[in-house]
Amino acid sequence: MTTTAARATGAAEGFKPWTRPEMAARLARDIPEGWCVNLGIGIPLLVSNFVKGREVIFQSENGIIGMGGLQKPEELEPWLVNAGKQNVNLVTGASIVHHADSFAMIRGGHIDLCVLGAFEVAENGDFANWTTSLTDGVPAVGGAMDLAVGAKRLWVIMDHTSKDGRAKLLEHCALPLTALKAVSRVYTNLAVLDVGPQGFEVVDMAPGLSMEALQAQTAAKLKRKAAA
Amino acid sequence: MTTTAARATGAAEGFKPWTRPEMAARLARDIPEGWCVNLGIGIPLLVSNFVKGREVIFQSENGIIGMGGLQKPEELEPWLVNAGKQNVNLVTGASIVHHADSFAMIRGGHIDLCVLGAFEVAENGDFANWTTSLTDGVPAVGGAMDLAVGAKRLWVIMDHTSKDGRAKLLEHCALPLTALKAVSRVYTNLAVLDVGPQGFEVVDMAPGLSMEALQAQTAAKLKRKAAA
Amino acid sequence: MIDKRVKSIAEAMQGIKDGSTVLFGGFGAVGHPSHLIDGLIEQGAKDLTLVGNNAGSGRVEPLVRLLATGRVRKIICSFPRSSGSVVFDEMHKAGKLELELVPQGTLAERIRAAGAGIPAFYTPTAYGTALGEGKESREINGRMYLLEYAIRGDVALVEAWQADRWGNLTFKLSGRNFNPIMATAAELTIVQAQHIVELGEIGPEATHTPGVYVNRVVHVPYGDPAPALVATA
Amino acid sequence: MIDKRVKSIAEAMQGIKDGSTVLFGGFGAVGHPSHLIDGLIEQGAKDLTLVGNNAGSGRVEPLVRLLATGRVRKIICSFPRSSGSVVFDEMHKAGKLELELVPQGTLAERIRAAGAGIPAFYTPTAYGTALGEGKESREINGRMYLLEYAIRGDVALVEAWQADRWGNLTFKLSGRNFNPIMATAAELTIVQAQHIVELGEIGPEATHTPGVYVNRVVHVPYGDPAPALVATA
Repeated sequence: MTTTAARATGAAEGFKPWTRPEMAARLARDIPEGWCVNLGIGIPLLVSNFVKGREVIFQSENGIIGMGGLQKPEELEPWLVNAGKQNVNLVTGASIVHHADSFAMIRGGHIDLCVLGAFEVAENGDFANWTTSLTDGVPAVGGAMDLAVGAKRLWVIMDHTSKDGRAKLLEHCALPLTALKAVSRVYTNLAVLDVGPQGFEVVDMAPGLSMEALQAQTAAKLKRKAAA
Repeated sequence: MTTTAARATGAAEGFKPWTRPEMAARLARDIPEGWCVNLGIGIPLLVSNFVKGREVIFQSENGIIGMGGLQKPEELEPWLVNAGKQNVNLVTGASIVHHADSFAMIRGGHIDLCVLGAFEVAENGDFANWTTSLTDGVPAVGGAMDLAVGAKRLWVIMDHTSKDGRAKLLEHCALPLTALKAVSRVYTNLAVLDVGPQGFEVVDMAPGLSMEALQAQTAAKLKRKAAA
Repeated sequence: MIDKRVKSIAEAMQGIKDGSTVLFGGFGAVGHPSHLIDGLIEQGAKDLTLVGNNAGSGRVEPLVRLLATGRVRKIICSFPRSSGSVVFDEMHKAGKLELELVPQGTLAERIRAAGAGIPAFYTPTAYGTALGEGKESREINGRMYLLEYAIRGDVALVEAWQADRWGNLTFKLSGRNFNPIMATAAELTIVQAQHIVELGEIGPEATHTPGVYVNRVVHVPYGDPAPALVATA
Repeated sequence: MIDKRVKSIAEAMQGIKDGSTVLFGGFGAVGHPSHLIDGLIEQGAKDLTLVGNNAGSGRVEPLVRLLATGRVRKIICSFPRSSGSVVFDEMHKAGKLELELVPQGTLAERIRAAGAGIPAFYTPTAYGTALGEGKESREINGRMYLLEYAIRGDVALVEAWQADRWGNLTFKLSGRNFNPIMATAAELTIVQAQHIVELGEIGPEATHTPGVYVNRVVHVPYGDPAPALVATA
């Protein structure tokens, strides 16, 4: 990673990166009514705040189909938790299944979309989000690998670069992979990118950002998405 | 089969074979309280009439755990059928599952006993009960093969010989097999036999029947079961 | 608003292509989506592969009439032959209908596997029998198993007791049988439901099939299956 | 009369042998049979292999105290590490606790397979990753899969909402999670139930786990799991 990362260092200037809620809202815009969506822990969970007015069904891998928002203190139901073990509500029409049935739904391609965070995404759709090291400390994997290969499509939402300014969009992942050729779209604080047959295709950019500036933050070759 | 069958022809004389209800009652005597039992179509179904006073749970492979008797006309519930598609009742405590869950229960070894009819049983526990010919007409198999390998134990209940007097207890089956080394006990109109490591062991005989007469109806070597 | 309800059986059956594999629920008459089968006859798709437990009885019921159209190339089932399976018997004997005979539990598990993203699994059922011939086998922990592959459908035809606009379903008693697994294993799952209920009426812990598995729901309040006090198969 | 109810946790835990593989339900605290885990500490079996989703948090909860006894040789789970998994981290780092890390869906399916008499199956999950290394792989219809084996328990520890004397169970909301599959996959399934109800009270279509899977039921009306408004893992 060190060889390619050099190209991506240097602070972004002269534009306004999207905030996390803006990233989540931008992603939510692309979810049509009726999809069944699994949101990973962290930034992905914010997406559920931005689909108001459309019926989107949120699945949680611990067996909830039709998850609502976080519980308010006055509506506490401790027997309902999401995959992040936060107390959540059910929406009208929700149902509950056991873990094997829940992952049968996931692995069997019945989830229209899974949204996950990531450490790295490669231009062929490989991605890494479960551990930064196999030797240092104890990794945990949860359901990420199952979701990544099982959902009909996988979108990643993450900052465009790491906290120390290294590129997270790469030619090849350096970290232990979560799944191969799984990611079809990436939403960052700088851009929206499709993973096309020839690599990353820029669909959208934060206001004021140039392709050149975006390329400088990215360790894989970018091209503009052809108009549909 | 013709070579061994010759030994078994000739009508049984000088004793009283068990009737079908007697066979079923004899088998039922050996079912302890609390077992979960799957009964095949035909003679096996009679067994359920002879466990009164004991709680035995009857499973039907179409997804019923806790099947009761046949419905009387005045209690008709057309949405309840057994594996033979007869309308049956549920007992208190019954539950319903779908077909994959039902056969998961069967294949996973959760049924204590399966009772099936058979055309032939071999002295090593092989048996044949699903078709008399693979070429003549269309065979049907249903759940017999799954039950035979899945249940904790398989007992066969059948007449000792065929209608035309040929032996059904054999050294080797001639008909297409349902399962290998699956039968542990056989209840016939003449005897009760364990399938032991060295072949058939006679546990019980119809009143007045001699070992010699029983052997004459059987195309495999019999020995007496050693007292426990 | 998600609304999977359609107004007619004809609308429910739209788009089924020639050459489709069609899964259908039911164990005999109970839970069998006979009105949708009728709709499939009307719809006209041909060169079909059917997957279900039975091959029908008599000459009147929709499944038998579908076979009689000659538009079914193959049937995959566990119990094609019953006392009344005359049409199946005739057509199969005449070489007009291919049969893949599958033990009932293996059939159920192969369908469940397709719905669960499991392409193949090992099972002890049928090892050493004529139905295991030609299949890959393997010893695992000292026991022999066959490798069996998932059966995926293009279309699943399902009969439910209750359905809501999301396609959440319940099944009545032994009408459940193959229906929930068929619903999971096809690209297009079509449901005939006895009762259409409001969203939320079924309840999160009473739902047998989450609506995620369902594409279209049509209201067919046909009542009860024929009673069958006498064993047929 | 079938009566699987036992009077105490100590009675429920009788006969668990050293070297046992112990499956436990729960997703975090919800549906986790913590009183039975406590009972396992009391009971004293050692050289255990534990199978569940998590490895516990903090230093007080029974699962963590069980690890701390040193009587657990190995844990098979998907999410051992959370913000509070200090005891697991320490013991694993010190080489005192072996870990088999399994993706959550593969873990669930391997347990379900054990209960269903499926010794092994193919799954796309983890193919090409570090967790797939050393595993047998196979191409089926153009996609690569890993062969995964069933995980069978000697003992399953389950938390239920309702139980009757046959061992029929219901689970409350997301307390269901791993509990139904754990119940199917062990020689000895022990249940702690919040409510003991009369036979028939649950109803044939409301039963989540048929009593056939259950060996012992003990009444533990402990109330609600701790609320967790803040994400922990």
